[in-house]
Amino acid sequence: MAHDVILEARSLSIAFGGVRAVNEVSVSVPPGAVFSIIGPNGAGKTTLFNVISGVYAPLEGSVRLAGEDVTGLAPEHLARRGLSRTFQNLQLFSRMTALENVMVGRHRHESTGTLAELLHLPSVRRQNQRTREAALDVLARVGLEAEADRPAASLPYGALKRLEIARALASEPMVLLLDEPAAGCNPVETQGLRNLIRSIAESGVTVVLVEHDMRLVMNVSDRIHVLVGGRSLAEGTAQEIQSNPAVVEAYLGIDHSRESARAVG
Amino acid sequence: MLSVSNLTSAYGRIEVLHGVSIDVPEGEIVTLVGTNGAGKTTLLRAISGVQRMTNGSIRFAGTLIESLPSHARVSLGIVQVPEGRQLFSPLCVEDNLRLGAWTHRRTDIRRSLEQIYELFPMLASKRRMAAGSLSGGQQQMLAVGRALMAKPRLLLLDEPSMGLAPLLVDQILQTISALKRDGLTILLVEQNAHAALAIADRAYVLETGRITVHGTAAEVGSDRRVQEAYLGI
Amino acid sequence: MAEFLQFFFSGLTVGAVYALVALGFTLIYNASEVINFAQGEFVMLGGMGTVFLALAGVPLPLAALVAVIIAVAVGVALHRLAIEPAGDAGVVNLIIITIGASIFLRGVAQVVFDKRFHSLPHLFGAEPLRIGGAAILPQSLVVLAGAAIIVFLLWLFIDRTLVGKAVIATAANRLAARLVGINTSRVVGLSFAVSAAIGALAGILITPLTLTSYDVGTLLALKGFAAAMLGGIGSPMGAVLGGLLLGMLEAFSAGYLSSSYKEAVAFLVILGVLLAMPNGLLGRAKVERV
Amino acid sequence: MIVRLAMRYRLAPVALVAAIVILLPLLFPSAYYYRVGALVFIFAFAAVGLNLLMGFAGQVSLGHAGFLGVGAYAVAIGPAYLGIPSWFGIVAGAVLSALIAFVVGRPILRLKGHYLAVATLGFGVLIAIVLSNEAGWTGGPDGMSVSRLVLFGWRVSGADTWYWVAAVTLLTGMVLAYNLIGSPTGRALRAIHDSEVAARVLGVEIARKKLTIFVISAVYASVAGSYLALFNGHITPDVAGFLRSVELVAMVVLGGMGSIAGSVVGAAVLVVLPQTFTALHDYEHLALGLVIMAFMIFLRQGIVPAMVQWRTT
Amino acid sequence: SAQVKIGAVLSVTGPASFLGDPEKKTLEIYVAAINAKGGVNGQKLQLIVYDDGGDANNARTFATRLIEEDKVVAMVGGTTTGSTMAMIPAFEEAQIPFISLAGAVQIIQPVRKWVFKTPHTDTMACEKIFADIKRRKLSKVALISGSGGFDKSMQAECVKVAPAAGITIVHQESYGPRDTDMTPQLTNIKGKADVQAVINPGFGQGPAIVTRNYRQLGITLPLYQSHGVASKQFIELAGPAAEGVRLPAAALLVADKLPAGDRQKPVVQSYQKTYEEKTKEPVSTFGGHAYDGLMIVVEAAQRAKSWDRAKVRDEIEKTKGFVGTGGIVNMSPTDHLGLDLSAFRMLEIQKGDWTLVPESGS
Ligand SMILES: Nc1ncnc2c1ncn2[C@@H]1O[C@H](COP(=O)(O)OP(=O)(O)OP(=O)(O)O)[C@@H](O)[C@H]1O
Ligand SMILES: Nc1ncnc2c1ncn2[C@@H]1O[C@H](COP(=O)(O)OP(=O)(O)OP(=O)(O)O)[C@@H](O)[C@H]1O
Ligand SMILES: [Mg+2]
Ligand SMILES: [Mg+2]
Repeated sequence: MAHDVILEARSLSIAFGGVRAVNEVSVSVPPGAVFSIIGPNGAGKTTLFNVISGVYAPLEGSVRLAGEDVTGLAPEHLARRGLSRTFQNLQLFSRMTALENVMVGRHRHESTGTLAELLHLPSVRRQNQRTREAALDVLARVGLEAEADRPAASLPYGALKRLEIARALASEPMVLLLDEPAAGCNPVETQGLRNLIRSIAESGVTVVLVEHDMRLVMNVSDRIHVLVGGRSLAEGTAQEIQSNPAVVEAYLGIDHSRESARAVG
Repeated sequence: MLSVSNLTSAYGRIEVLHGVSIDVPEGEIVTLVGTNGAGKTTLLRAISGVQRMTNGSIRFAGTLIESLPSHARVSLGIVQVPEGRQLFSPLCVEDNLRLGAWTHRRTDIRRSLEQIYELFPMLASKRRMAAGSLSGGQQQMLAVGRALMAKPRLLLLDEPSMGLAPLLVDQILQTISALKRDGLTILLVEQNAHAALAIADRAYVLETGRITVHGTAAEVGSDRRVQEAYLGI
Repeated sequence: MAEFLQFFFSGLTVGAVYALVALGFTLIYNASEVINFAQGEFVMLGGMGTVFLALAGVPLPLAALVAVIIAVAVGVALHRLAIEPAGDAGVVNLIIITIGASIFLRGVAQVVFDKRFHSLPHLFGAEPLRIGGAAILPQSLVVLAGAAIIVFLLWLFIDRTLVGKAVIATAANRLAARLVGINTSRVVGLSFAVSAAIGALAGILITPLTLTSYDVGTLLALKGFAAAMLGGIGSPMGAVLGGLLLGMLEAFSAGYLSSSYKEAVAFLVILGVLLAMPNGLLGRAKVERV
Repeated sequence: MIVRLAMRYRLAPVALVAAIVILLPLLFPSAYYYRVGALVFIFAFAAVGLNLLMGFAGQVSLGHAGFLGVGAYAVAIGPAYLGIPSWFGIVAGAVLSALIAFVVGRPILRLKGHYLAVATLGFGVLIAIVLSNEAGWTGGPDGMSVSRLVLFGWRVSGADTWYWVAAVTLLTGMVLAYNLIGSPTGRALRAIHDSEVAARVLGVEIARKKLTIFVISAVYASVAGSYLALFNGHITPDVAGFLRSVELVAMVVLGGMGSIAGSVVGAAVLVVLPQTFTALHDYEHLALGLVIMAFMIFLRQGIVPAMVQWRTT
Repeated sequence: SAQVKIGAVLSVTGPASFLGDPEKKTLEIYVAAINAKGGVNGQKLQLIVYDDGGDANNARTFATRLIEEDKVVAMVGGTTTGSTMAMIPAFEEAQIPFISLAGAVQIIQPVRKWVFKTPHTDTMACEKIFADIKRRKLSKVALISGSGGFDKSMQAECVKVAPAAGITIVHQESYGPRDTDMTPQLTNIKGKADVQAVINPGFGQGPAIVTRNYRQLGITLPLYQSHGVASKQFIELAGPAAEGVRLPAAALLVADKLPAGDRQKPVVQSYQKTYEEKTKEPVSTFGGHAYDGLMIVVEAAQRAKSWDRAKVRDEIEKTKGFVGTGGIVNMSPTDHLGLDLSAFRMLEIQKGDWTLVPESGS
């Protein structure tokens, strides 16, 4: 199936207590791209993610995934259609080990007959083995293979961010939403993250990225969409966005636009 | 002002700080640099008294404080902006701020509130909203604001710029510098090492629970290993 | 009409009792999210303590005061010796501690007091007031007034004082509360002390109507818990509303439907309400951003 | 050593319990001990089921004794009024419990925390009220007698027989439980416990998973109830009462939420302790309360997890 | 050998502790007294009491324990019918004499070889009350009962024997075990024009509250309580509202008011004196049932001159003319209770005390 748009939000709106946190926002994400959404704090980026991923139902507008209307679908159903995400406010399975966290990520690829599971039939055993191996691979991809058997609760913040990515990756999504993955990473770690995001995109997964680290954003994004106060302000390539005066004023500030220009240049 | 010597700390039986010593002179900004899992957060928690330490001592303004409960340390003026914001999510923004001034309950907190709102106008417009409903960056502002409400003498900042938009990152760093000018002592943990070293007087590098490099901010910033490992140069 | 009124009075009487017990749950819950299943034992201590002190010749008002003080001491001890040492144990584990405490306190009461039922004199006499062909005891109104006063004070405390906010802050995020300088142990201790006082006071006020014995706590706690959840746990107004509603439900279904299934009716309604309003009548949903 | 083994092999705890089950009778001076043992196994079986719901999926039920009651009265009423054999009563009770759990669980599992607790409590109370009120069928509060279990012409009676029957059932129940938690569904349940929203965006259908585990735990409780009724030969509505539900929850928490072996230990503690404390006469309850508190204070994650942690670190 | 063991499983705590507590105290006092006098058949008694907390499953376990571990020769106890019924199979199988202290008639009907009981049956209480109602030339009654085992069983028995006694039950209500207000139920009864008297089977605090609410609503119909409230405590709790309430009860409650020639008088006076001195609590008929049970066993053993279980059982069955607190007991192979209606006295509460209602005939 060839689409020129894999994820599309049309005129999405949502309100809390009368205030529109997302106001008629439309985005079209081409497949295989790294598509970034930036904007000041409280612009509605996370909320937009929440609506797209089915955590909140939109007030107005629609969401299309791979050409199908998925507006208002529950997150678990969206997940089964290939949409996965990470969270700005970490949502780990803290009592499970890192490996188990990622194994849950494989859930949508596992067949679960309760009776077979209760009896631990060979099919279940084989499947467990496969899930485990796949999960270990993904952990290795984000550099956490050494922490596989540690409880998630005992990992440092930066590792948790990567664990969330691993968990989402394990579900082999078509579209992956990343909400501030670089928060809590130092510049060197951020560089690693950039490579990871690139490799994810290269493997054919569309990445939608929300991030405040402009070096990262300008570096990896194919397209950037700017939200301010719940509304779309601009969209374009890294260069276009950096030179857009409205964006510089509302979000980047002079220094950063220079700094990120350096990063790109 | 603050002097930590030979501090060890463990989660269960796993030791994560193996005898850390740092000094934070009065009126200076000291920054702590280290990778994920180095133990920066653990060290700050230990200084605040919310993390058990197994050995070592902490001296604040001349007195040993390692046996004081956390609330007593706050009363002395040691206040922390914790990792992960740690807000009182069901309470509204203003209540969060008021509780920040818990140890100064009897003073006039109206003025302090106004100062915080001036610093973060976005919070002013949300003062009646539950803290839990704020965006990530707004929560971070609130966490910083709440700490400032306590009128600290020593401010411990654990990644204060996390989740903030670039403009606000600048603003926070400027604020930190300004606070220092007002006489506040600051211990700063910040992943944005460039920026942290730029405003700090002194720096320590923490690697897997041990201090490996320390000196003035300029010295540490020009250390080859630090540049490679932390600055990405 | 007289019938209806009588059922209403009955609902009021029983509901006021439930409301008083439910109120006792709110503070401890607000400070720690723990449902204190020993709350019923505070009620018992209030009633039985007063009865036995009075039997020992202590004048009634003084006996009541001492009983409240004893209950408060027990509440503080429960916090100091059992809740606090358990430290970071989960909420369910802490609840099991309160269940253990409830068994323990009942065990102590059966040794210290006795296993018989006791009563206390009505505050304003046992002559019923007759209104529109129905009768209500003045003591029922006393219980209602008690609930009203307590709910008002609790509301003042939780909503209007910073200490009240500190209580909620402690439950919401213990670590953060410590980091802003709140002595969380004292706050939780305070909530146990006040809850114990509310419980004991309730016990003293309701004993003339309900009678008391060493083991009245269990069922009162059960009903009080149901009432508190119906109203929305943590909200003092909710506790009173839930209590009165539960009482009314029982009275009216006993009157109009079937007395042997009145509790079933009450619980069915609770189930129905919770399905429609998952946080009770006045409880607020938690906002948790992700 | 044992702990190490247990960590390496999924079913090692079952083997350990099996060994204890087999060796214990060597120390039994009388049939009374067999009875206590059988009771431990029966309650442990129910607790294992409840632990799947509480310890793994994180959904508290304060009404599980209701299912105990359904199972118990199925083997009482079935043979007495409907002419079905006792063994079929067990099956019928389990099916009925599953059905009830399925119907009730759908709406009430949407509730969270204490609200779920009060809803399940209400549900349990409802069952107890029906059992107590419908005296025509159930004999009312005084209960009714239960005819003996006959399997292939073999009359199951006597404490020692029940000891073995209950033990085998418990071991089976443990194996099934371990199987389940080691499976995708088990992982999904634990995930739900920690973060529902994260589980959902990974494709876990949380409503269905919760319902599944609620039904399974109801069946565990129902079978335990049937066994209890058949073993005692007489059953009263107490079996479905609120206090019994609390006792089941206490067994789970005491032994350790999320520890299958813990539930067995929790049941053993709460069945055996009252028996030993009878020597304290009037101080029995006082002591029981103290011990429960002490366990929870000093072994705060529950007995078995606390011991495992102590051994491994 | 040294000691013979007498077992008891009682609901010392829990909802029936109102009954179980005095039962336990009585057994302890009298076993000590018997031992002080040298025991029975040259052997001292050892009393083993377990508290079932009102739970039938516990009772069953303790029954096994008494049989297997403690090896008792006789058993006095089972406070509630539920507990008793749960224990019966164990004692029947072990062939140990078992004297229950619970109310329901189903314990001794059908007759079981090893099972006896001392309290009057609920059937008898109903009959006694009905007779009194008839004497007052009334016939239409309403029942309000608790939802406990005792209450429900008696309510069912009353319904069963009413037609034979010429009584019509026109309305029935019930209340929960710890209910604190019964005015809705009583309002409904009050609203039924044809009700001429009200009966309240139950024990514990419920009947006291029913009585208070009865007066609160200003109902003036005769109110009958059951033998379940036969303790001075009821009068204390119900207060002035208890005036005029009638109930069937054993002679024990009116020990001092019995005519001089009454055969039970010395027995009940002595029991009352002993119990009240030792416990500082008012006497209740429930403790009396335990006294009767223990003494029937002891006297049977004395007659058998042995503690052989089968011989003791046979002698218990042959008990004739035993004067107990509950009445004169005459057992037989077809009657394991041995009491007739004459064992019940109809009492009325006047001026805060029991008085005997004069009965024509008995
Ligand atoms: N559940 C909610 N209840 C009330 N207000 C909400 C809720 N969710 C979001 N909001 C409001 O919507 C606005 C947008 O929030 P959102 O989290 O989407 O911002 P953001 O762009 O992700 O910001 P940040 O960069 O700080 O993470 C904020 O003002 C926030 O307070
Ligand atoms: N609750 C815990 N239980 C066990 N180990 C823990 C716990 N919290 C942290 N650790 C471990 O302690 C070490 C130090 O962690 P800490 O959070 O202090 O690191 P950090 O330097 O702040 O890292 P980051 O930059 O990611 O925030 C890490 O190895 C971490 O895995
Ligand atoms: Mg965001
Ligand atoms: Mg950290």
